[in-house]
Amino acid sequence: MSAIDYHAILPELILSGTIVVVLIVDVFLPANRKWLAMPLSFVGVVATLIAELTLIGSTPRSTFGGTFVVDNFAVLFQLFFLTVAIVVLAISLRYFREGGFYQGEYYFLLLTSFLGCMLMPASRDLLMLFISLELVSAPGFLMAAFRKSDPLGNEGGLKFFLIGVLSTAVMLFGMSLIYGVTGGETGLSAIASKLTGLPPEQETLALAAILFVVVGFAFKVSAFPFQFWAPDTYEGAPVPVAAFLAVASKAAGFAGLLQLMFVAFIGQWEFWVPIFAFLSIATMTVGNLVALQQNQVVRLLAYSGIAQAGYMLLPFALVTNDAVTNKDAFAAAVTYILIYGVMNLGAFAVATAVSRRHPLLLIKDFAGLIRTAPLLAVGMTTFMISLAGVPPTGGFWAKILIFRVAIDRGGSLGVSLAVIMLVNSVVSIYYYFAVPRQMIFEPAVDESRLRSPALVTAVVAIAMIAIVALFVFPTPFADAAGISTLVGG
Amino acid sequence: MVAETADAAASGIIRYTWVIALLPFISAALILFFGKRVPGKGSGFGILAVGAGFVMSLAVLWHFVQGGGIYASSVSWFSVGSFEIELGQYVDGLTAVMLVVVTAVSLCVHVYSLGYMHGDVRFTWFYVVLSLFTGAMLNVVIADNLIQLLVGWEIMGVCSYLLIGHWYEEKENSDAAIKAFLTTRVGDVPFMFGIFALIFATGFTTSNIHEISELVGGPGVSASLVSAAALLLFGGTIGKSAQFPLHVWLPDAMAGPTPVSALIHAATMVAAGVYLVGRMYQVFLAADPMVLQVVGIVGGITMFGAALLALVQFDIKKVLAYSTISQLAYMVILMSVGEAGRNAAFFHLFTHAFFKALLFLGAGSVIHAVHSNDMRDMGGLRRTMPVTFWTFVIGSAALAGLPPLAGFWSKDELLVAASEGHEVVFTLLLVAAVITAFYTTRMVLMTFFGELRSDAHPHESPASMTGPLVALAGATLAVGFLGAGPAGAVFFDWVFLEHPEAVELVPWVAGLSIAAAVLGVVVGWFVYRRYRDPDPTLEMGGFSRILVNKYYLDDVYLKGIVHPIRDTVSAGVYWFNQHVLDGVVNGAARVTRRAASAIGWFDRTVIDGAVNGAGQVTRGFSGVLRFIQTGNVQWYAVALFVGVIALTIVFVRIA
Amino acid sequence: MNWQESAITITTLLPVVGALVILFIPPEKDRLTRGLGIAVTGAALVLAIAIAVTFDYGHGGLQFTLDVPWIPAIGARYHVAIDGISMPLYVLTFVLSFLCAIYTWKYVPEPGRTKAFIALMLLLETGMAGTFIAFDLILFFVFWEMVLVPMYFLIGIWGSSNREYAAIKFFLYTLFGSVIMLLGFLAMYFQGPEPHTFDLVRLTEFGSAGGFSHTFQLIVFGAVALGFAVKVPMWPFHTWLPDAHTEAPTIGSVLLAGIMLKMGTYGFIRIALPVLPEGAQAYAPWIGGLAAIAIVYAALACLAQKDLKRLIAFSSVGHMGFVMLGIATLTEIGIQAAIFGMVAHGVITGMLFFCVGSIYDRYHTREIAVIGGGMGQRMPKLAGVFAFVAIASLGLPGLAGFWGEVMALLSSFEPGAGLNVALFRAFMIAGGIGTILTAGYFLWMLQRVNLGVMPENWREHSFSDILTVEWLAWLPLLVGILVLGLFPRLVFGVTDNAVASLMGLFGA
Amino acid sequence: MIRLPLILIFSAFLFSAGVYGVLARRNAVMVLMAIELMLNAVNVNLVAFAAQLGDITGQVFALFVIAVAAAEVGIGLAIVILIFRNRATINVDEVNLLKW
Amino acid sequence: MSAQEYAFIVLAVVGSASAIAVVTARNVVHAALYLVLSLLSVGGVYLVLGAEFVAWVQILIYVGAIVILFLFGLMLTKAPIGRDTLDNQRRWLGALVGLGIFAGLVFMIQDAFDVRGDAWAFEPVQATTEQVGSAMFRSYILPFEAISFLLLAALIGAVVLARKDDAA
Repeated sequence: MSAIDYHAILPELILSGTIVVVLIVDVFLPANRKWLAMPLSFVGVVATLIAELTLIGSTPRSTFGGTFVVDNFAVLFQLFFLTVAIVVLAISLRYFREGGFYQGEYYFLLLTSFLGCMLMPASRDLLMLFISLELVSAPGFLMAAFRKSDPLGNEGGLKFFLIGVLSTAVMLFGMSLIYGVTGGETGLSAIASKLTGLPPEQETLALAAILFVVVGFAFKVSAFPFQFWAPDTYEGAPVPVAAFLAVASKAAGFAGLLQLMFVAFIGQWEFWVPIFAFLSIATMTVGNLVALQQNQVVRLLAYSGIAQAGYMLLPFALVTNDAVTNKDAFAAAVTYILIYGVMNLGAFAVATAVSRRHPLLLIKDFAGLIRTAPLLAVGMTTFMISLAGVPPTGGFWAKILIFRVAIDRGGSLGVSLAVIMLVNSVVSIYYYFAVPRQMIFEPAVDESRLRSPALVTAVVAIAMIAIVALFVFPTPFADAAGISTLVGG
Repeated sequence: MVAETADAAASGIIRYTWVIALLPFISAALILFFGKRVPGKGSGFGILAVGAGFVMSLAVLWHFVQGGGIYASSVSWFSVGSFEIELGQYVDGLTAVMLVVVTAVSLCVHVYSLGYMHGDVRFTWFYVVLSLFTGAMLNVVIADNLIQLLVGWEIMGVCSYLLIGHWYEEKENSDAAIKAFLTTRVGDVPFMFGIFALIFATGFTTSNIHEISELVGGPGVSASLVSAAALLLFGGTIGKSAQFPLHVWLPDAMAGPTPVSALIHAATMVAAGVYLVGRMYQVFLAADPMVLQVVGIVGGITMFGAALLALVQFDIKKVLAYSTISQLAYMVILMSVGEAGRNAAFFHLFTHAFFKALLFLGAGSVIHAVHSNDMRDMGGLRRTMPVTFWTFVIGSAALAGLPPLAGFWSKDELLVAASEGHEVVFTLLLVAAVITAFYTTRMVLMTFFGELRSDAHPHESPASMTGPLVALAGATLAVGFLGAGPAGAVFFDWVFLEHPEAVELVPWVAGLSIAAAVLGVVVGWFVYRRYRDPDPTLEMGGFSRILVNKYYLDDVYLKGIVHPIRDTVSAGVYWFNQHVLDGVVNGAARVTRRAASAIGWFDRTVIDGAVNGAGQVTRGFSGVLRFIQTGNVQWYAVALFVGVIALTIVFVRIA
Repeated sequence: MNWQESAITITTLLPVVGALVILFIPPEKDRLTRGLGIAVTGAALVLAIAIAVTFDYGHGGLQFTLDVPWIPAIGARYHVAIDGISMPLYVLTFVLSFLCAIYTWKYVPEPGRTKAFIALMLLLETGMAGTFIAFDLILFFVFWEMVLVPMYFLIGIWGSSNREYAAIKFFLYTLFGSVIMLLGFLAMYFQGPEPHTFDLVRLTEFGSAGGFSHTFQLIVFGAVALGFAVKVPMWPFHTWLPDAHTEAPTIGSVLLAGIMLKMGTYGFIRIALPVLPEGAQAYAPWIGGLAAIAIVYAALACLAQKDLKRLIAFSSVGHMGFVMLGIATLTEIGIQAAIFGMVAHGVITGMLFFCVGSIYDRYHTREIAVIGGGMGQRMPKLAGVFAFVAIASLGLPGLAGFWGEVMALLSSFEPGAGLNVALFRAFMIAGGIGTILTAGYFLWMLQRVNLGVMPENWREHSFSDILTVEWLAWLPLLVGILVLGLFPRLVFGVTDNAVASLMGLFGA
Repeated sequence: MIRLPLILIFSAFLFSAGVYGVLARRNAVMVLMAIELMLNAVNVNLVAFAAQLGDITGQVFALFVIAVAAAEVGIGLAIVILIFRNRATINVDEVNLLKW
Repeated sequence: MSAQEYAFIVLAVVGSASAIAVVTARNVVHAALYLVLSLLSVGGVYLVLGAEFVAWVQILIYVGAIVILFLFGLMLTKAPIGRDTLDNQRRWLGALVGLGIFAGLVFMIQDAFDVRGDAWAFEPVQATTEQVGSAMFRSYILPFEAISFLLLAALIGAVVLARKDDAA
């Protein structure tokens, strides 16, 4: 047993320390100073980020008996999660200060959840994945119900919790079976090699087990038919929490899913590729069609997020036994997830700001925003355009990269998937543009200037610039995704 | 890159014939931009330009009188692929004569309008268009290629439109203008296709008239193509020269100021159609003989139809208009009988320009005096307007074909040409001559004889108007002799460089011609020596009714074509656009929304529980209701497990 | 970076830079904003003219090329260049934008917000100009889409009463088209030469050498053509156009009609024909047929219009029908005619929309029946200009509108090799009938607007004839209409070499 | 000697019973109990495999699952209690609810 | 069949029956008590399988803590009693789904592991607590630390959610 590589877990250590400090300090803070937990968390996350940055270039690092590996993939996702953490913290400050929440506990839970996110991409072991997933989810259940006095919030939390626990149970059942059929393996690559040599009579059970494991993550990324919780939960949750769930939690789910499918279960691709094709199609279609009906922005974003998850699942359905294809598919999925994160966070940031005046966040509450808060409106328009995949935005490239892999490498299945995704994208334009339409063409009930917290404004501006910049020059993200690959070296 | 196919003797002014055509364009621009700021309100530019053009035209004609050769030159205008479009001049005797005619009549009209249009609100504008028209017409005359010709041709059409609608405050006038433009355009489109056919025949290299003329007779070009081209070209003639069935615009065009009628709708533009056939005569000759038969038949129908219509008109200008149509038809018929006929037609074109311009200007003078076009409001004007009267009589005599006036000689040429082997044509011409003489007499008698039938105070027109009348009367008296056999028929020498064949006075032909004219005049005299109300021409029962209604052609066009297209078909098309085409677009949107709402309904109602279905409407209540309905998360759970089972069954079994 | 390499990039992107600068001007500095708009578009125009002047017209190929890697992940490159086909449209873009900027000096439509208005206009300018110089399909698409958004806002914010519907319809319809087009591009990319490329030059070489299978060409040409056809718009995909035009502010209509529609036809000439020649052959009769229908149909629809602007909008459908007919013949004359037709239509219809805008500005209505005629009496200059442009639009020789039409019809007398001659002659006849109908509706329109006596209710109203700023914005166009009519060489001479080398690809 | 499949079937039974409970029970606490049955099924599997393979990991895994289950129960009950409290106040606070 | 197997079967039957009782009982407190029985049976199975430490943890945590929690929860929420209020209308669907899953699992298990034969019979070996401990603190120290955060979060979060707010 080799020594622990403390550098590899340094970010997690700093984050853990921050969590403890936040928890302790909170106890001593007077009620009107509870918000100070946020700057404290902020400093901690920034410190974590710095620590994370020191890892760049010194990868891969493996520790804890190979159950924890910090490679490019992990670093990329960890950097992403930390950035998301900073953003979520930024948009939380005012929201939680003004909303009468338990602030210290919130930041504690949020950071704990992010700790789970940080662990996820580095976990190369079923047990680690399970714990990471739970560490992401459990505080999530609690945060989702954080609007204590609001039945909507409670209800969202309960649904999230129940479906979450159920899917966890299914996943664990699957993991237990895999543990059994592989002869006691929990490491991902060990599983991969064991699974390919199974006696034929055990294959059916193994495949079912794989499916069960996928369910746990499909819930997390809100894939059909495991997505029903998402809209209710997002709507009921505090807006920054919804942002967290829609971006970090979902990305964590994908980080886990990517490792499972591209490493542990890669040998069974012929089995699960059609499943992912189905999941992808069903998820994007259901998400888009139901989104058309929405009149509340967070709910709209929830369904949009479901649809987007469908797009992100598409590259999974392109996997073959060809390493180059898999690498491309992997890169496309990762790029999409990253770009999705940027644009979705931006949208939620705008929603956070608007919720100060219109807590219900109906679409019609956005009317006239171009006059009451021009920056927010322009930003929101950009994010919506980007989510729709329309140039000139990064969302366009995100889609194009998936199309490219699908058509170039996916054969006839890939082309059909691309066409379905395309049709979906076109449909999605209808509802994505509903928001800008309100903001720009409709008169506001209250035409007075809507003041947005400085941090939120900054987030919106940066995300907006990033989205447009990504359109002109998407190379960094695409490249980062390319080198982060778990497959093909 | 001036290409010259010049006679060695070509010298001096003839090289610059194009300047004649250019001058009016320049004056049009000058009048447009500076007209209002100079004395004479710009008319001076026009008169100067056309006057200079007239003098130059005479000089060019002199070149041919002296026996000079043809001169042609061109510059490249632009090219499209292999197709070279040039700007060129082709100056032969015919060109020279036409130049003289156009500039002369235009000059007269320019001068005449000083008086006639005096005080008009758009006096300057009138001169702009007049100049522009003159330029366009001259361009048609000198053009050495069909594209250039087409350009001039269409600009003339627009000018005609603008001038007919000059007094656009009256809807009738603007209606007439539109009618004129559209009707001629109906002819112009086939004309354009005819040009295409000829350009195609050259392999899309050129539209040069003379190259085409040489080409069409040759073996490289299919006869059917040439025949089609000839027929299509003739479409242009039908439109521009107001031949049946497109003649309907010309009488209405009389809504324009009278000098315009004189210039455009009598002397020049309408003759361009005939000129075109003459210019492109090689094409017609190379075509199937059937084509020229068609030309003759169209001419025949027009000649008679128009002459008869002239009988029942009371508007003096409309009488002249129908007579113009009829006279143009004369020329068209002549075109159909071969080269000799073509020559005769040109001569008639030449003389007709003068006397018809004279008649129109005279009529204008009368109208100016009595402020009415209606001959029933006139009468006895020979006493108050002597100059107008005498010049008008000279013009009328020429129209009626009385010797020794221009009309007689040219008509005689027609008859001579027709007498040789074209008996039917010959007879038709004679009958038409009788009718022509009759309605001319009717017109003169109703206008100038008897007593004034309105309370106007007529007086002789100013010198600016009578001057051109006298000049044109003089020309009418003189030009006839140019083509008169006894006088040597020098016209044909000038125009065709060589004496094509002996143009001589054939006594029996001349006799018949005189007899026909005299017959018409005498009958007219007997019928109209006293003013009769109602007019006897209206008392011929159904025949009169048909004539008064212009054979119902206008009704057919208007009610059968124009109104249905303008009102019904267009509305139908637009309905189709809005409801069918746009309906598909909107329908697609609706279907998408429906599908969405169906799935949304499914999601809310079946999945999310019945209670939540109503939740979208009242979100607040929905929240409460959903809370009570905690169980509905179990539907999510059902979906989860059913999903797992289904996926397992479907995919694990497959694997 | 020398002039050759950087010129078109600088020129094309200059307006966007200007838009960014304008965003930082305080909103109350209204005049400054407008002045800057004029200055930026003016500077861009000067550069564009400089490009036109230094262009080597004796040379049929691409010039001012800049080809650098852009998005290596998918092999997209920043490849811009200009040739004889692009040049007239490129310059026209800057001319019209400049004139629009001048017009904006006086007229910013309700609800004001000059800053945003001008910034969007500048953005639009870059998008349009970029489309004409892009030689990479992705770059082309990017510019193509870049046009969509500003125009959506121009219609949606500054439009008239039903603007929202029109804006959304415009956006979705053209977006729908462009998505299908993008599919086509991707198909070319994936089926094209190895390594896969979006580079138009390479795809053209590949395609014209028969690199794409016949079936592939049929399918992909259909997709690409659909995208372009929506933009043109070809019948029956035109229904967005009348709505968009009717609701758009004057500037929007001018740029929409003047340039944006040409992006579609340009796409046919630049991309669809050379890369997919067999597809073009197969589709040409259909395109020609739709074009012929469009000509007659649009003219008939025009006759039914009660709204002046809608009438002009429908007339665009007809005129673009002539352009498409020219393209469909697949002949050198036809394509040259098409390019000429595009330029002429840009100048003429742009000018018509200016006129209609000014008429609306004076009457505050576009209903022909409400205007009621008699404009010639009270505003002789405006009426005269309107009549002049209308007559130019109906194809009077000597003015710009004529050459495109007549050459398109001429080319359909004898279409390119392999096309059914009788069929195209039938199209030609339909086109001929269309010209008659076109004359009919324009003259009828003039009669109802310009002519007659001004109705009672307007008599007391004070009208001003053409203002100085209007003259400034219009004169270049009016002169252009005349000059293009008199010296068609200005366009034909520029396009000649480029079209000839294009036709070389067809082996014709 | 003990046959592995029997244990697995026992586990499957527990799991299925849990599923039934989750779907059929109306009371949230009862649903939580059913979930516990499912998690126990997992543990039975893990321990059985561990025993059969002579591998300790399965037992460790099971311990983790137990710990997580405990945490989940705590969270679940907290949410249930929260909901119960709000529901009890729903009737009186309906007007307040409409603020949302 | 060995003695171990007999012991197992007895325990399994008891566990299964009480599991059924848990999900069908009309009285919530009864259900909780059946759950105790079921969990105890499972603990017994662990003992049979030689997983002594896990068994004690099972009994301690589940029976000692979790069930108590449930009972508190039931009392706090004053849960009503009786099938109509405890079960919803979908219980037949639930039964169907549950049976379906069971059938499927059994089918696959007997596919993978021959139920009747002895190929998959094994002799359970006692795993010592020490073994478990060393595995946990050597290989799985990281998840162990992580789960401590999880428990902490659950604890703090649950308190926050469940506590009665004074003002809000």
